[in-house]
Amino acid sequence: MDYMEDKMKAVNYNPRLRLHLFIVLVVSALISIFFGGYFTRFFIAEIAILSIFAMSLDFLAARGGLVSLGHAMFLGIGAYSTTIFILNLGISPFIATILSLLIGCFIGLLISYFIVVLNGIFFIMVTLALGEMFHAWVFTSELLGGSDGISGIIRPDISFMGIDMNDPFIFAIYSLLWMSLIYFILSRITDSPLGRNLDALRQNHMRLSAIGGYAKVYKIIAFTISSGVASIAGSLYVQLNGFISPELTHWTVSGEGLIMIIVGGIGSISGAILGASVVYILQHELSNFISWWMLIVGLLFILVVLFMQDGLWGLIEKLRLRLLKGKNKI
Amino acid sequence: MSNVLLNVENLNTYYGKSHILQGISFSLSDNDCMAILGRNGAGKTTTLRSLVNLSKPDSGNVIFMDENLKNIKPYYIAEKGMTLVPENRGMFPSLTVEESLSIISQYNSNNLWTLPKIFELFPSLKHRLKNKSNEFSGGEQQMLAISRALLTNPKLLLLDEPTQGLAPNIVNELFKALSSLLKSGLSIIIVEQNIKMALNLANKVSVIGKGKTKWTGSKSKFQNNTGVQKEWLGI
Amino acid sequence: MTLFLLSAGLTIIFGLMKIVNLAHGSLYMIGAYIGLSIWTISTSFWLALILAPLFTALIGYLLYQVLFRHIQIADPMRQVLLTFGLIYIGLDSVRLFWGTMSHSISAPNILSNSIIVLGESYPSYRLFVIFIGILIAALLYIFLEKTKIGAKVRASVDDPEMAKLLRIDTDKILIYMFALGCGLAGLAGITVAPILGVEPGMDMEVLVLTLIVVVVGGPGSLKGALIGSLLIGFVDSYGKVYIPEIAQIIIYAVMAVTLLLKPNGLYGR
Amino acid sequence: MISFLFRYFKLLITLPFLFCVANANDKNIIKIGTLLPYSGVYTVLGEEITNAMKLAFEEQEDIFDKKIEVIRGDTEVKPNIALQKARKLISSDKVDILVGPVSSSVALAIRDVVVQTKTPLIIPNAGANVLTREKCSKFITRISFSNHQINAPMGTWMANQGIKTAFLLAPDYAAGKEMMSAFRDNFEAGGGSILGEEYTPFRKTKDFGPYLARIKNSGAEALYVFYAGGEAINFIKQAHSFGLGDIMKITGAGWTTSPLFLPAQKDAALGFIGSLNYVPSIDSVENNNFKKAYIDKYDRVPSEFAVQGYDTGKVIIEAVKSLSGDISNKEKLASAINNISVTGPRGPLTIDKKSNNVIQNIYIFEVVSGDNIPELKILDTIQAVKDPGSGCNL
Repeated sequence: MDYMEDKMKAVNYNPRLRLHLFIVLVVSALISIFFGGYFTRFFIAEIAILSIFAMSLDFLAARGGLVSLGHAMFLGIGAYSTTIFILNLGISPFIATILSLLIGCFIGLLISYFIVVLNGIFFIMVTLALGEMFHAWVFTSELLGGSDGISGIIRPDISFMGIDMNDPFIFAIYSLLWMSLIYFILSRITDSPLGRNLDALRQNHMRLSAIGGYAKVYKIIAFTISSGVASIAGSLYVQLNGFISPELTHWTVSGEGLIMIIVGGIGSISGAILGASVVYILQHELSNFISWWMLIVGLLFILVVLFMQDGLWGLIEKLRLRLLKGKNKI
Repeated sequence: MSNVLLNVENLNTYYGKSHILQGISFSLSDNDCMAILGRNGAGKTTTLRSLVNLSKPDSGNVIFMDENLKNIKPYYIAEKGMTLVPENRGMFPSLTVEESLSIISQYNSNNLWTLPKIFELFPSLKHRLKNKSNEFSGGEQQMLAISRALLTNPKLLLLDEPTQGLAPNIVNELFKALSSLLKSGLSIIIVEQNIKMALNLANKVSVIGKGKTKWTGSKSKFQNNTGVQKEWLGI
Repeated sequence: MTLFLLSAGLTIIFGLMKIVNLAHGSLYMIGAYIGLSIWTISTSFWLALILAPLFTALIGYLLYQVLFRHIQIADPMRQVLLTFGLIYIGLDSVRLFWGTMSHSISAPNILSNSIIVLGESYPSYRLFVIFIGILIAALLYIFLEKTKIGAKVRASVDDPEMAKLLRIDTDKILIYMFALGCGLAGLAGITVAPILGVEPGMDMEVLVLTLIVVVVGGPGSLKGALIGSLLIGFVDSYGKVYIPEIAQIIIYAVMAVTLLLKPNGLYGR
Repeated sequence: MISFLFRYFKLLITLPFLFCVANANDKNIIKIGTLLPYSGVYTVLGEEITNAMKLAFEEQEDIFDKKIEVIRGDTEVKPNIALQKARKLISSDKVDILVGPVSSSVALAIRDVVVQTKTPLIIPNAGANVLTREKCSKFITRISFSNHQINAPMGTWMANQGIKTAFLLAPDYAAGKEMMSAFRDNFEAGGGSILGEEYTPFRKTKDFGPYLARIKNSGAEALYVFYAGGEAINFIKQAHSFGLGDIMKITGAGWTTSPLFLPAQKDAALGFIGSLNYVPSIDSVENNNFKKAYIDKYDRVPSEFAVQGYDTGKVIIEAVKSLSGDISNKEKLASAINNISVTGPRGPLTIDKKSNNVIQNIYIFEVVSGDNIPELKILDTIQAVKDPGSGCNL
């Protein structure tokens, strides 16, 4: 079995390229926000939020070595708890986001305590089942609006600062700020001793387990952080769209998130943002033109999985190396 | 002198991103028994796995009976006459002994090894045909593992730590059987912690340290070379 | 029993080949649609019952040759995503070939009436489905436990590396077993078509349930798939009726409890 | 390092401009944006509605020299996707009228955007009561039905038929519950009583056996049921094979035996009594013409979904006509839509000013055997049924 573990792919890790890519993505997003219209601004905000979700999956997969097909549950936890905080308890949306983060972390901690001991395939199945359980519960819960969901959720009101959150321009910036914050936090963790330990754990499962229960602790830490990040994404999502419905917690949402990080390149963090942007734009644009876009998207997914081991990140890295070489010759 | 059976040239194998084998070379003739020695983690197991392509070498050549084994599947290598008895003995918990022995394809009728001959070598197996192998003691498992390997009609048998976890009297019995195998014309490569036992059997020794072949030679030269023994084996 | 046919196929693929096949539901759907076409053209249900699984197995064979061969040793994540892509493709290709309408297949005349069982009238086609399930279970049992090829298959499950060292061509065994697993999915699709109809979306409805059965039963264990499908099927059908408050989550709870007590499933190795 | 950054920029800077291209607004084109499922499991409904609406537009050559352009927005039946498509249709494509959606959760998701941007929305299917009650708006007009509107008359009608006891069965989601409670209210008001009810997990119930056993033993005179899609087919077939129809009347919301599902349900559906806002057997000039045109073009009998799409098209045409083609003022357009009364295939339609929900006839039908596929025979017509929603001050 240890030979199987061995074949897990090496993680993309290159802090400088990571930062470059991040800056490029943020700048192009800013350009779109400034020059784009109403729709574009919403679109960018949505991509930023999806990127946060993708980063949470990326962190879990790359640092924890865990693949979750139930992470949409944490999107749902963040989204529904924010909704309840805002609508039922009248808590300000910004604080609601922070509280949702804490709730997400707590539930993540609780769940991971039981499930991180499971190995690869079982872990995937259990997260899938847990996510579906949550979905089924939300779908029929009267409190949470059942299948129709809840609408009419307001955005953070900071009009005392002279800023109107209902302006998509402002909200897009707000989402980008959150995305950047999470990017920097996850980057810091990745570069820290904790991140290195997590990486060691992932790369050589067997050897670290030799030093006792620490492996489990690290996995729990990774899962908890990742759950919290996903909850933030859920919380922002509600504030962006003003409604929440159970569709957000379906396992296919987690699957699409995984596709995003595979397309972007696992482990590179900013690759997750790139992947989220590319996959989302692609789906959106394709479904406007052809009704059998799923066929094309499915094919592309398969091609990426088969032939682009490191996703777009790998492509960029290769390109960069080639450019470097070319430059040195001159 | 007999013919060269196996020639290993500068084998390099990666395990994930870590470079485990960084240059393994040795050669083996017909009816040789080579002991591969080295400290824990030196790369002995990986060497054996690389020979049968279970771990694919990144560079270097394994030439077995004048054929380069690069990109040949383990299944064909086994068919050609080289097989491995791994450290964990590779038991099939869901199969009975009889099934374990019967699944090995025997195409040609002039096989050296048949079931009766196996039972001659390891009489105790005969009485346990209907048992499942996970109910066995370590010694019985090892016998079953070697029997299975013999049924593939190998020219060269690779043994990874065959005595690990066995009681001393069983170890003796096992080595008796192994030396009778050698007499019947088989070649053996053995990786063994119990250096003394291994040297009883072997006529050649290869020492591996940090993934590289450090020393190769005959048993007598090895026994006289205390320098090598001390530096790489800590004896 | 449908659940058993599906789970048996998936457990073979999942347990034997360590492939997480999320597209298993799609193969079930495609099996049903192929059956539908054969039934429409030939008007013979029996022909559809025989040919649909064969075609599905053929699709499985091709899928393996083209896709899975390359990722067999790769990490589960890639398998998950690859088969996730296949779900998309499956859904759209069914739509392109057969349209979006719901269809149904009539049971053959001799099975269209009801039979009195234990004082209750019971549709005879349902008994037929149970019969098919038992038949397949028995055939699979004999095949896997009593034949030499079956022993080779089990050896390849237990320790594929060792099996290779013993001159067993595990690659060949894997591909045929994959095709067999897919064929069983197709058989499940066509067998239940007269009861449950044929429509887009039927893939997703069974997928999660099937995965749960396999995990509860223990991947790679036929007995586990049988017991697991009976257990989950029973809990699912009757739990919904008698304890509707928790109907939606009860099967997941069963799975969670099983895994907490036995992390490898009821009959896992 | 800076030069590298520039290299990336060149690659990625083009990306944002994909979205910056705003469509020029041509004064002579009326843009209709649809928000309907064109992929996923509800595709068939999206197609029926779009096909029939286009049929209505084709019958009308042009209106005051204006051409009608339909821009499709695929909701994938996912509220978040639908919301995004709504924003795109409104702000990038600058559509004049939105048509959609099919499912209520999607409708609720896009509701606020529509109201904020003052874009007239015509709902051709989604039935959640709340859409024309608490969440109603002068920009939202429902031409299809409210869940209450279809089921309530059936409660009264069955009580009047002398049926005293009933059992309720529906999928466990918002629409299922709304329909059952509408029926229950009127049935109980008419003197009937409900002996039991079951809600089955939505789209997850394959085997109705255990429920059927329970219903059989309940002793009720009638079963009142609502299912759609595959569940409707399965339920009808399973109820038939269990012989439920021999013991009690099987009745329900009419979608359970929609013309879309009858080819698959066949004779198993015979004897089912349901209520719906349209059945193909309505004998009127409008319906016969429509049926003929639809069958000619799409080679199948139109369903109630198609009719709702067709009427949507009619309403749009009439509204544009009533404004003499000037649709630049969206508030005027919205109120024009709400003032329309037309006679469509399902009969006369007007919009209830208190809720912006359509006032229409409800047909009680029985499934009887037809040439090849069973047909829906009208037993009774309840004239001009309203949704009781009235809180909407427009």
